[in-house]
Amino acid sequence: MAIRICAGVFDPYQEIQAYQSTNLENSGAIGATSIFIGTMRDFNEGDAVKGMTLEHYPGMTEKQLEKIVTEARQQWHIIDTLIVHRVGKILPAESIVLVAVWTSHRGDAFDASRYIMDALKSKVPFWKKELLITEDERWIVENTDGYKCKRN
Amino acid sequence: MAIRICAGVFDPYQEIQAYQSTNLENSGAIGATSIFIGTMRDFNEGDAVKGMTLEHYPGMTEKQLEKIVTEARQQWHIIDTLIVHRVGKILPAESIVLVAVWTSHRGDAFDASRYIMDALKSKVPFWKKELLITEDERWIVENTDGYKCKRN
Amino acid sequence: MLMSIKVRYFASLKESIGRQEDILDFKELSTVNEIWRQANPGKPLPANTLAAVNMDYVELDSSVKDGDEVAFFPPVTGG
Amino acid sequence: MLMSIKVRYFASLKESIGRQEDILDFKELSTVNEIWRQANPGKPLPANTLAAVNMDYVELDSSVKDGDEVAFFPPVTGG
Repeated sequence: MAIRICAGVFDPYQEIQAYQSTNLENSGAIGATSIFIGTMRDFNEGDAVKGMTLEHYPGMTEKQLEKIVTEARQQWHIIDTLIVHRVGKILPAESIVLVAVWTSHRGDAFDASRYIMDALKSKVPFWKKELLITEDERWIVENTDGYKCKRN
Repeated sequence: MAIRICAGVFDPYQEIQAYQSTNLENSGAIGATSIFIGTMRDFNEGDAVKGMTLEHYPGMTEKQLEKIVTEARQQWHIIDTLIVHRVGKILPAESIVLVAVWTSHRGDAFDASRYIMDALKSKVPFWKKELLITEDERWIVENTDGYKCKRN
Repeated sequence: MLMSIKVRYFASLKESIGRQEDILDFKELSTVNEIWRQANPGKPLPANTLAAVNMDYVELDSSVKDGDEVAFFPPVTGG
Repeated sequence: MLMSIKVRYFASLKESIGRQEDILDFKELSTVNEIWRQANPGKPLPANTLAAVNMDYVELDSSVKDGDEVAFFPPVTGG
Protein backbone atom coordinates (compact mmCIF):
# COMPACT_ATOMS: atom_id res chain seq x y z
CA MET A 1 0.00 0.00 0.00
CA ALA A 2 1.46 3.34 -1.01
CA ILE A 3 0.22 6.92 -0.95
CA ARG A 4 2.24 9.63 -2.59
CA ILE A 5 1.60 13.37 -2.78
CA CYS A 6 3.52 14.71 -5.71
CA ALA A 7 4.54 18.34 -6.28
CA GLY A 8 5.72 17.85 -9.87
CA VAL A 9 4.53 16.18 -13.06
CA PHE A 10 4.13 12.42 -12.71
CA ASP A 11 3.67 9.68 -15.29
CA PRO A 12 0.94 7.32 -14.05
CA TYR A 13 2.22 4.37 -16.08
CA GLN A 14 5.74 4.74 -14.73
CA GLU A 15 4.34 4.97 -11.20
CA ILE A 16 2.34 1.77 -11.65
CA GLN A 17 5.16 -0.17 -13.25
CA ALA A 18 7.72 0.95 -10.67
CA TYR A 19 5.34 0.01 -7.86
CA GLN A 20 4.55 -3.35 -9.40
CA SER A 21 8.14 -4.30 -10.00
CA THR A 22 9.10 -3.44 -6.42
CA ASN A 23 6.06 -4.72 -4.57
CA LEU A 24 4.12 -7.14 -6.70
CA GLU A 25 6.63 -9.01 -8.80
CA ASN A 26 5.61 -12.59 -9.57
CA SER A 27 2.38 -12.25 -7.66
CA GLY A 28 0.38 -15.07 -9.19
CA ALA A 29 -2.57 -14.14 -6.99
CA ILE A 30 -3.33 -11.02 -9.04
CA GLY A 31 -6.13 -11.56 -11.51
CA ALA A 32 -7.40 -8.01 -11.86
CA THR A 33 -5.97 -4.50 -11.86
CA SER A 34 -8.29 -1.51 -11.94
CA ILE A 35 -6.67 1.83 -12.62
CA PHE A 36 -8.19 5.27 -12.61
CA ILE A 37 -6.31 8.31 -13.87
CA GLY A 38 -7.69 11.82 -13.50
CA THR A 39 -6.28 14.35 -15.94
CA MET A 40 -6.60 18.11 -16.14
CA ARG A 41 -9.04 19.22 -18.84
CA ASP A 42 -8.64 22.48 -20.73
CA PHE A 43 -12.32 23.30 -20.44
CA ASN A 44 -14.61 23.48 -17.40
CA GLU A 45 -18.10 24.85 -16.85
CA GLY A 46 -18.10 26.48 -20.25
CA ASP A 47 -14.73 28.24 -19.93
CA ALA A 48 -11.32 27.57 -21.41
CA VAL A 49 -8.85 26.82 -18.64
CA LYS A 50 -5.10 27.25 -19.02
CA GLY A 51 -3.85 26.13 -15.64
CA MET A 52 -4.73 25.12 -12.14
CA THR A 53 -3.29 25.27 -8.66
CA LEU A 54 -3.96 22.38 -6.30
CA GLU A 55 -3.77 23.26 -2.63
CA HIS A 56 -3.90 20.61 0.09
CA TYR A 57 -3.68 20.14 3.84
CA PRO A 58 -0.42 18.24 4.37
CA GLY A 59 -0.81 15.51 6.95
CA MET A 60 -4.59 15.43 6.83
CA THR A 61 -4.42 14.48 3.16
CA GLU A 62 -2.37 11.37 3.91
CA LYS A 63 -4.40 10.55 7.02
CA GLN A 64 -7.70 10.65 5.11
CA LEU A 65 -6.30 8.66 2.18
CA GLU A 66 -5.05 5.96 4.55
CA LYS A 67 -8.47 5.84 6.17
CA ILE A 68 -10.17 5.42 2.79
CA VAL A 69 -7.85 2.57 1.82
CA THR A 70 -8.52 0.89 5.16
CA GLU A 71 -12.26 1.21 4.58
CA ALA A 72 -11.89 -0.29 1.11
CA ARG A 73 -9.87 -3.20 2.49
CA GLN A 74 -12.65 -3.88 4.99
CA GLN A 75 -15.18 -4.15 2.18
CA TRP A 76 -13.32 -5.95 -0.60
CA HIS A 77 -10.54 -8.49 -1.01
CA ILE A 78 -7.63 -6.27 -2.01
CA ILE A 79 -4.06 -7.40 -2.65
CA ASP A 80 -2.54 -3.93 -2.93
CA THR A 81 -3.26 -0.28 -3.71
CA LEU A 82 -1.32 2.70 -5.01
CA ILE A 83 -2.53 6.29 -4.84
CA VAL A 84 -0.63 9.25 -6.30
CA HIS A 85 -2.05 12.77 -6.17
CA ARG A 86 -0.58 15.92 -7.65
CA VAL A 87 -0.38 19.24 -5.81
CA GLY A 88 0.84 22.69 -6.87
CA LYS A 89 0.64 24.25 -10.33
CA ILE A 90 -0.75 22.02 -13.09
CA LEU A 91 -1.22 22.37 -16.84
CA PRO A 92 -3.93 20.81 -19.02
CA ALA A 93 -3.41 17.12 -19.95
CA GLU A 94 -1.19 16.56 -16.89
CA SER A 95 -2.18 13.82 -14.46
CA ILE A 96 -3.92 14.89 -11.27
CA VAL A 97 -4.63 11.57 -9.61
CA LEU A 98 -3.82 7.89 -9.99
CA VAL A 99 -5.62 5.12 -8.14
CA ALA A 100 -4.55 1.52 -8.81
CA VAL A 101 -6.10 -1.49 -7.10
CA TRP A 102 -4.81 -5.05 -7.44
CA THR A 103 -7.12 -7.95 -6.60
CA SER A 104 -7.76 -11.59 -7.47
CA HIS A 105 -11.21 -10.97 -8.97
CA ARG A 106 -12.49 -8.15 -11.14
CA GLY A 107 -15.54 -7.23 -9.08
CA ASP A 108 -13.35 -6.28 -6.13
CA ALA A 109 -11.02 -4.24 -8.34
CA PHE A 110 -13.82 -2.23 -9.98
CA ASP A 111 -15.73 -1.69 -6.75
CA ALA A 112 -12.72 -0.71 -4.68
CA SER A 113 -11.16 1.69 -7.19
CA ARG A 114 -14.46 3.47 -7.62
CA TYR A 115 -14.99 3.62 -3.87
CA ILE A 116 -11.53 5.08 -3.33
CA MET A 117 -11.98 7.71 -6.06
CA ASP A 118 -15.43 8.75 -4.83
CA ALA A 119 -14.21 8.98 -1.23
CA LEU A 120 -11.10 10.89 -2.30
CA LYS A 121 -13.22 13.42 -4.17
CA SER A 122 -15.55 14.00 -1.22
CA LYS A 123 -13.25 13.69 1.80
CA VAL A 124 -9.59 14.33 1.10
CA PRO A 125 -8.51 17.96 1.65
CA PHE A 126 -7.47 19.06 -1.83
CA TRP A 127 -8.75 22.28 -3.41
CA LYS A 128 -8.52 23.35 -7.04
CA LYS A 129 -8.19 26.91 -8.25
CA GLU A 130 -8.54 27.38 -11.98
CA LEU A 131 -6.73 29.94 -14.09
CA LEU A 132 -8.88 30.80 -17.12
CA ILE A 133 -7.48 31.96 -20.46
CA THR A 134 -9.01 35.34 -19.58
CA GLU A 135 -6.46 35.40 -16.69
CA ASP A 136 -9.35 35.26 -14.20
CA GLU A 137 -8.86 32.88 -11.31
CA ARG A 138 -11.63 30.96 -9.57
CA TRP A 139 -11.90 28.29 -6.93
CA ILE A 140 -13.83 25.19 -7.91
CA VAL A 141 -16.70 25.26 -5.44
CA GLU A 142 -17.72 21.65 -5.26
CA ASN A 143 -16.96 18.31 -6.89
CA THR A 144 -19.83 16.68 -8.73
CA ASP A 145 -20.62 13.10 -7.88
CA GLY A 146 -19.43 12.21 -11.35
CA TYR A 147 -22.29 9.88 -12.20
CA LYS A 148 -24.80 12.10 -13.96
CA CYS A 149 -23.75 11.68 -17.54
CA LYS A 150 -25.48 8.44 -18.47
CA ARG A 151 -27.14 9.04 -21.80
CA ASN A 152 -30.44 7.29 -21.09
CA MET B 1 -11.39 3.07 -31.09
CA ALA B 2 -9.14 0.03 -31.39
CA ILE B 3 -9.59 -3.69 -30.85
CA ARG B 4 -6.61 -5.98 -31.00
CA ILE B 5 -6.42 -9.76 -30.65
CA CYS B 6 -2.92 -10.65 -29.67
CA ALA B 7 -1.24 -14.04 -30.05
CA GLY B 8 1.87 -13.19 -27.99
CA VAL B 9 2.73 -11.55 -24.68
CA PHE B 10 1.62 -7.91 -24.50
CA ASP B 11 2.49 -5.13 -22.06
CA PRO B 12 -0.72 -3.28 -21.19
CA TYR B 13 1.10 -0.07 -20.26
CA GLN B 14 2.99 0.03 -23.54
CA GLU B 15 -0.27 -0.61 -25.41
CA ILE B 16 -2.00 2.29 -23.63
CA GLN B 17 0.87 4.71 -24.07
CA ALA B 18 1.36 3.85 -27.74
CA TYR B 19 -2.35 4.26 -28.37
CA GLN B 20 -2.50 7.54 -26.49
CA SER B 21 0.47 9.06 -28.25
CA THR B 22 -0.95 8.16 -31.67
CA ASN B 23 -4.62 8.87 -31.12
CA LEU B 24 -5.10 11.09 -28.12
CA GLU B 25 -2.14 13.42 -27.96
CA ASN B 26 -2.98 16.83 -26.54
CA SER B 27 -6.59 15.92 -25.99
CA GLY B 28 -7.56 18.49 -23.40
CA ALA B 29 -11.06 17.02 -23.28
CA ILE B 30 -9.88 13.93 -21.39
CA GLY B 31 -10.51 14.16 -17.68
CA ALA B 32 -10.73 10.49 -16.80
CA THR B 33 -9.13 7.25 -17.88
CA SER B 34 -10.40 3.95 -16.53
CA ILE B 35 -8.22 0.93 -17.20
CA PHE B 36 -8.88 -2.70 -16.44
CA ILE B 37 -6.20 -5.34 -16.79
CA GLY B 38 -6.96 -9.03 -16.40
CA THR B 39 -3.97 -11.19 -15.54
CA MET B 40 -3.52 -14.95 -15.38
CA ARG B 41 -3.50 -16.27 -11.81
CA ASP B 42 -1.52 -19.33 -10.78
CA PHE B 43 -4.39 -20.69 -8.71
CA ASN B 44 -8.02 -21.37 -9.62
CA GLU B 45 -10.82 -23.26 -7.91
CA GLY B 46 -8.44 -24.70 -5.37
CA ASP B 47 -5.82 -25.94 -7.83
CA ALA B 48 -2.39 -24.70 -8.81
CA VAL B 49 -2.36 -23.74 -12.47
CA LYS B 50 0.80 -23.59 -14.56
CA GLY B 51 -0.55 -22.47 -17.91
CA MET B 52 -3.57 -21.78 -20.01
CA THR B 53 -4.67 -21.92 -23.64
CA LEU B 54 -7.09 -19.30 -24.88
CA GLU B 55 -9.13 -20.33 -27.89
CA HIS B 56 -11.34 -17.89 -29.76
CA TYR B 57 -13.62 -17.58 -32.80
CA PRO B 58 -11.76 -15.26 -35.15
CA GLY B 59 -14.09 -12.77 -36.76
CA MET B 60 -16.90 -13.25 -34.27
CA THR B 61 -14.57 -12.08 -31.51
CA GLU B 62 -13.96 -8.74 -33.22
CA LYS B 63 -17.61 -8.40 -34.28
CA GLN B 64 -18.88 -8.90 -30.74
CA LEU B 65 -16.27 -6.56 -29.25
CA GLU B 66 -17.22 -3.83 -31.72
CA LYS B 67 -20.86 -4.30 -30.81
CA ILE B 68 -20.08 -3.97 -27.12
CA VAL B 69 -18.12 -0.76 -27.67
CA THR B 70 -21.00 0.64 -29.75
CA GLU B 71 -23.43 -0.21 -26.96
CA ALA B 72 -21.18 1.51 -24.43
CA ARG B 73 -20.96 4.62 -26.62
CA GLN B 74 -24.76 4.74 -26.75
CA GLN B 75 -24.95 4.78 -22.97
CA TRP B 76 -22.04 6.98 -21.89
CA HIS B 77 -20.03 9.92 -23.20
CA ILE B 78 -16.86 8.21 -24.37
CA ILE B 79 -13.91 9.89 -26.06
CA ASP B 80 -12.06 6.71 -26.99
CA THR B 81 -11.58 3.04 -26.13
CA LEU B 82 -8.83 0.46 -26.50
CA ILE B 83 -9.33 -3.28 -26.07
CA VAL B 84 -6.52 -5.83 -26.29
CA HIS B 85 -7.14 -9.53 -25.68
CA ARG B 86 -4.63 -12.33 -25.64
CA VAL B 87 -5.15 -15.69 -27.35
CA GLY B 88 -3.03 -18.86 -27.49
CA LYS B 89 -0.75 -20.23 -24.77
CA ILE B 90 -0.41 -18.10 -21.64
CA LEU B 91 1.65 -18.30 -18.46
CA PRO B 92 0.74 -17.07 -14.98
CA ALA B 93 1.17 -13.30 -14.40
CA GLU B 94 0.84 -12.57 -18.13
CA SER B 95 -1.85 -10.15 -19.24
CA ILE B 96 -5.04 -11.63 -20.67
CA VAL B 97 -7.12 -8.55 -21.34
CA LEU B 98 -6.81 -4.77 -21.35
CA VAL B 99 -9.77 -2.40 -21.51
CA ALA B 100 -9.07 1.35 -21.47
CA VAL B 101 -11.77 4.00 -21.65
CA TRP B 102 -11.10 7.73 -22.01
CA THR B 103 -13.84 10.20 -21.04
CA SER B 104 -14.31 13.74 -19.77
CA HIS B 105 -15.89 12.69 -16.47
CA ARG B 106 -15.08 9.83 -14.14
CA GLY B 107 -18.57 8.36 -13.87
CA ASP B 108 -18.62 7.59 -17.58
CA ALA B 109 -15.15 6.06 -17.45
CA PHE B 110 -15.94 3.75 -14.53
CA ASP B 111 -19.36 2.74 -15.85
CA ALA B 112 -18.23 2.11 -19.40
CA SER B 113 -15.09 0.12 -18.57
CA ARG B 114 -17.06 -2.12 -16.25
CA TYR B 115 -19.81 -2.56 -18.82
CA ILE B 116 -17.30 -3.50 -21.50
CA MET B 117 -15.54 -6.02 -19.23
CA ASP B 118 -18.78 -7.63 -18.08
CA ALA B 119 -20.09 -7.87 -21.63
CA LEU B 120 -16.77 -9.23 -22.86
CA LYS B 121 -16.83 -11.96 -20.22
CA SER B 122 -20.37 -13.02 -21.07
CA LYS B 123 -20.57 -12.54 -24.84
CA VAL B 124 -17.24 -12.58 -26.64
CA PRO B 125 -16.23 -16.05 -27.91
CA PHE B 126 -13.07 -16.79 -25.95
CA TRP B 127 -12.56 -20.06 -24.08
CA LYS B 128 -9.94 -20.89 -21.48
CA LYS B 129 -8.39 -24.30 -20.94
CA GLU B 130 -6.24 -24.60 -17.86
CA LEU B 131 -3.16 -26.76 -17.49
CA LEU B 132 -2.76 -27.77 -13.85
CA ILE B 133 0.59 -28.52 -12.21
CA THR B 134 -0.62 -32.13 -12.08
CA GLU B 135 -0.50 -31.97 -15.92
CA ASP B 136 -4.30 -32.38 -16.02
CA GLU B 137 -6.09 -30.10 -18.46
CA ARG B 138 -9.58 -28.72 -17.95
CA TRP B 139 -11.87 -26.27 -19.68
CA ILE B 140 -13.16 -23.46 -17.54
CA VAL B 141 -16.90 -24.09 -17.64
CA GLU B 142 -18.34 -20.68 -16.98
CA ASN B 143 -17.23 -17.18 -16.02
CA THR B 144 -18.51 -15.90 -12.71
CA ASP B 145 -20.19 -12.53 -12.69
CA GLY B 146 -17.22 -11.26 -10.70
CA TYR B 147 -19.25 -9.36 -8.11
CA LYS B 148 -19.72 -11.81 -5.29
CA CYS B 149 -16.70 -11.04 -3.17
CA LYS B 150 -17.92 -8.05 -1.17
CA ARG B 151 -16.97 -8.71 2.42
CA ASN B 152 -20.17 -7.51 4.05
CA MET C 1 -31.49 -25.34 -55.29
CA LEU C 2 -29.09 -26.89 -52.82
CA MET C 3 -28.13 -24.82 -49.76
CA SER C 4 -24.61 -25.13 -48.45
CA ILE C 5 -24.06 -24.42 -44.76
CA LYS C 6 -20.75 -24.33 -42.94
CA VAL C 7 -20.96 -25.51 -39.34
CA ARG C 8 -18.22 -24.74 -36.84
CA TYR C 9 -17.53 -26.05 -33.34
CA PHE C 10 -15.34 -24.55 -30.65
CA ALA C 11 -13.59 -25.37 -27.38
CA SER C 12 -14.89 -28.31 -25.30
CA LEU C 13 -17.70 -28.94 -27.79
CA LYS C 14 -15.18 -29.28 -30.62
CA GLU C 15 -13.23 -31.81 -28.54
CA SER C 16 -16.26 -33.87 -27.56
CA ILE C 17 -17.50 -34.02 -31.16
CA GLY C 18 -14.04 -34.62 -32.54
CA ARG C 19 -14.50 -32.23 -35.47
CA GLN C 20 -14.09 -28.49 -35.88
CA GLU C 21 -16.10 -27.99 -39.02
CA ASP C 22 -18.79 -29.58 -41.20
CA ILE C 23 -20.11 -28.54 -44.60
CA LEU C 24 -23.75 -29.57 -44.93
CA ASP C 25 -26.09 -29.50 -47.91
CA PHE C 26 -29.80 -28.83 -47.44
CA LYS C 27 -32.66 -28.97 -49.91
CA GLU C 28 -34.81 -26.41 -48.12
CA LEU C 29 -34.67 -23.58 -45.59
CA SER C 30 -33.57 -24.97 -42.27
CA THR C 31 -33.14 -23.96 -38.62
CA VAL C 32 -30.15 -23.97 -36.32
CA ASN C 33 -31.65 -26.88 -34.37
CA GLU C 34 -32.18 -28.88 -37.56
CA ILE C 35 -28.62 -28.27 -38.61
CA TRP C 36 -27.33 -29.63 -35.32
CA ARG C 37 -29.49 -32.75 -35.73
CA GLN C 38 -28.33 -33.39 -39.28
CA ALA C 39 -24.66 -32.80 -38.42
CA ASN C 40 -24.75 -34.83 -35.21
CA PRO C 41 -27.38 -37.54 -35.60
CA GLY C 42 -28.39 -39.21 -32.36
CA LYS C 43 -26.38 -36.73 -30.25
CA PRO C 44 -28.52 -34.24 -28.33
CA LEU C 45 -27.27 -30.65 -28.24
CA PRO C 46 -25.48 -30.29 -24.89
CA ALA C 47 -27.23 -28.05 -22.37
CA ASN C 48 -25.99 -24.43 -22.34
CA THR C 49 -24.63 -24.65 -25.86
CA LEU C 50 -24.66 -21.27 -27.58
CA ALA C 51 -25.32 -20.81 -31.28
CA ALA C 52 -24.31 -18.11 -33.73
CA VAL C 53 -25.20 -17.48 -37.36
CA ASN C 54 -22.74 -15.36 -39.29
CA MET C 55 -21.04 -14.46 -36.00
CA ASP C 56 -24.15 -13.11 -34.26
CA TYR C 57 -25.87 -14.95 -31.44
CA VAL C 58 -29.17 -16.57 -32.40
CA GLU C 59 -31.91 -18.69 -30.83
CA LEU C 60 -31.94 -22.36 -31.76
CA ASP C 61 -35.14 -22.01 -33.80
CA SER C 62 -33.64 -19.29 -36.01
CA SER C 63 -33.71 -20.01 -39.70
CA VAL C 64 -30.56 -20.49 -41.76
CA LYS C 65 -30.05 -19.64 -45.42
CA ASP C 66 -27.62 -20.62 -48.14
CA GLY C 67 -24.05 -19.60 -47.43
CA ASP C 68 -24.58 -19.01 -43.73
CA GLU C 69 -21.91 -19.95 -41.21
CA VAL C 70 -23.44 -21.62 -38.16
CA ALA C 71 -21.39 -22.07 -34.99
CA PHE C 72 -21.98 -24.06 -31.80
CA PHE C 73 -19.95 -23.53 -28.66
CA PRO C 74 -20.02 -23.71 -24.85
CA PRO C 75 -20.46 -20.63 -22.60
CA VAL C 76 -17.63 -18.19 -23.20
CA THR C 77 -14.87 -17.74 -20.62
CA GLY C 78 -12.65 -14.90 -21.82
CA GLY C 79 -11.39 -11.81 -20.01
CA MET D 1 -4.21 26.36 33.01
CA LEU D 2 -4.15 28.08 29.62
CA MET D 3 -5.04 25.99 26.55
CA SER D 4 -3.24 26.76 23.31
CA ILE D 5 -5.07 25.94 20.07
CA LYS D 6 -3.67 26.25 16.58
CA VAL D 7 -6.29 27.21 13.98
CA ARG D 8 -5.67 26.72 10.27
CA TYR D 9 -7.57 27.93 7.19
CA PHE D 10 -7.37 26.63 3.65
CA ALA D 11 -8.23 27.53 0.06
CA SER D 12 -10.97 30.15 -0.55
CA LEU D 13 -11.61 30.49 3.18
CA LYS D 14 -7.96 31.32 3.80
CA GLU D 15 -8.15 34.00 1.09
CA SER D 16 -11.39 35.54 2.36
CA ILE D 17 -10.06 35.67 5.93
CA GLY D 18 -6.65 36.86 4.85
CA ARG D 19 -4.81 34.58 7.27
CA GLN D 20 -3.68 30.99 7.11
CA GLU D 21 -3.13 30.37 10.80
CA ASP D 22 -4.05 31.62 14.28
CA ILE D 23 -2.75 30.59 17.67
CA LEU D 24 -5.46 31.08 20.29
CA ASP D 25 -5.35 30.83 24.07
CA PHE D 26 -8.37 29.61 26.03
CA LYS D 27 -8.99 29.46 29.74
CA GLU D 28 -11.39 26.51 29.59
CA LEU D 29 -12.47 23.64 27.38
CA SER D 30 -13.96 24.99 24.19
CA THR D 31 -15.78 23.83 21.04
CA VAL D 32 -14.97 24.16 17.35
CA ASN D 33 -17.76 26.72 16.97
CA GLU D 34 -16.44 28.75 19.87
CA ILE D 35 -12.97 28.75 18.39
CA TRP D 36 -14.26 30.11 15.11
CA ARG D 37 -16.12 32.91 16.97
CA GLN D 38 -13.09 33.89 19.02
CA ALA D 39 -10.74 33.81 16.02
CA ASN D 40 -13.15 35.63 13.71
CA PRO D 41 -15.31 37.93 15.83
CA GLY D 42 -18.36 39.26 14.03
CA LYS D 43 -17.81 37.02 11.00
CA PRO D 44 -20.28 34.13 10.72
CA LEU D 45 -18.86 30.77 9.66
CA PRO D 46 -19.55 30.51 5.91
CA ALA D 47 -22.15 27.91 4.94
CA ASN D 48 -20.71 24.51 3.94
CA THR D 49 -17.47 25.11 5.82
CA LEU D 50 -15.90 21.87 6.99
CA ALA D 51 -14.01 21.50 10.25
CA ALA D 52 -11.29 19.10 11.35
CA VAL D 53 -9.58 18.54 14.69
CA ASN D 54 -6.18 16.90 14.51
CA MET D 55 -6.83 16.09 10.84
CA ASP D 56 -10.09 14.23 11.39
CA TYR D 57 -13.46 15.63 10.38
CA VAL D 58 -15.60 16.79 13.31
CA GLU D 59 -18.99 18.38 13.95
CA LEU D 60 -18.96 22.07 14.89
CA ASP D 61 -20.06 21.36 18.47
CA SER D 62 -17.13 19.01 19.09
CA SER D 63 -14.93 19.90 22.01
CA VAL D 64 -11.31 20.94 21.66
CA LYS D 65 -8.50 20.39 24.09
CA ASP D 66 -5.06 21.83 24.74
CA GLY D 67 -2.65 21.32 21.87
CA ASP D 68 -5.30 20.47 19.30
CA GLU D 69 -5.02 21.65 15.73
CA VAL D 70 -8.35 22.93 14.42
CA ALA D 71 -8.86 23.52 10.70
CA PHE D 72 -11.61 25.23 8.71
CA PHE D 73 -11.98 24.85 4.96
CA PRO D 74 -14.49 24.82 2.08
CA PRO D 75 -15.77 21.59 0.45
CA VAL D 76 -12.88 19.63 -1.01
CA THR D 77 -12.34 19.46 -4.77
CA GLY D 78 -9.47 17.06 -5.38
CA GLY D 79 -9.18 14.12 -7.73
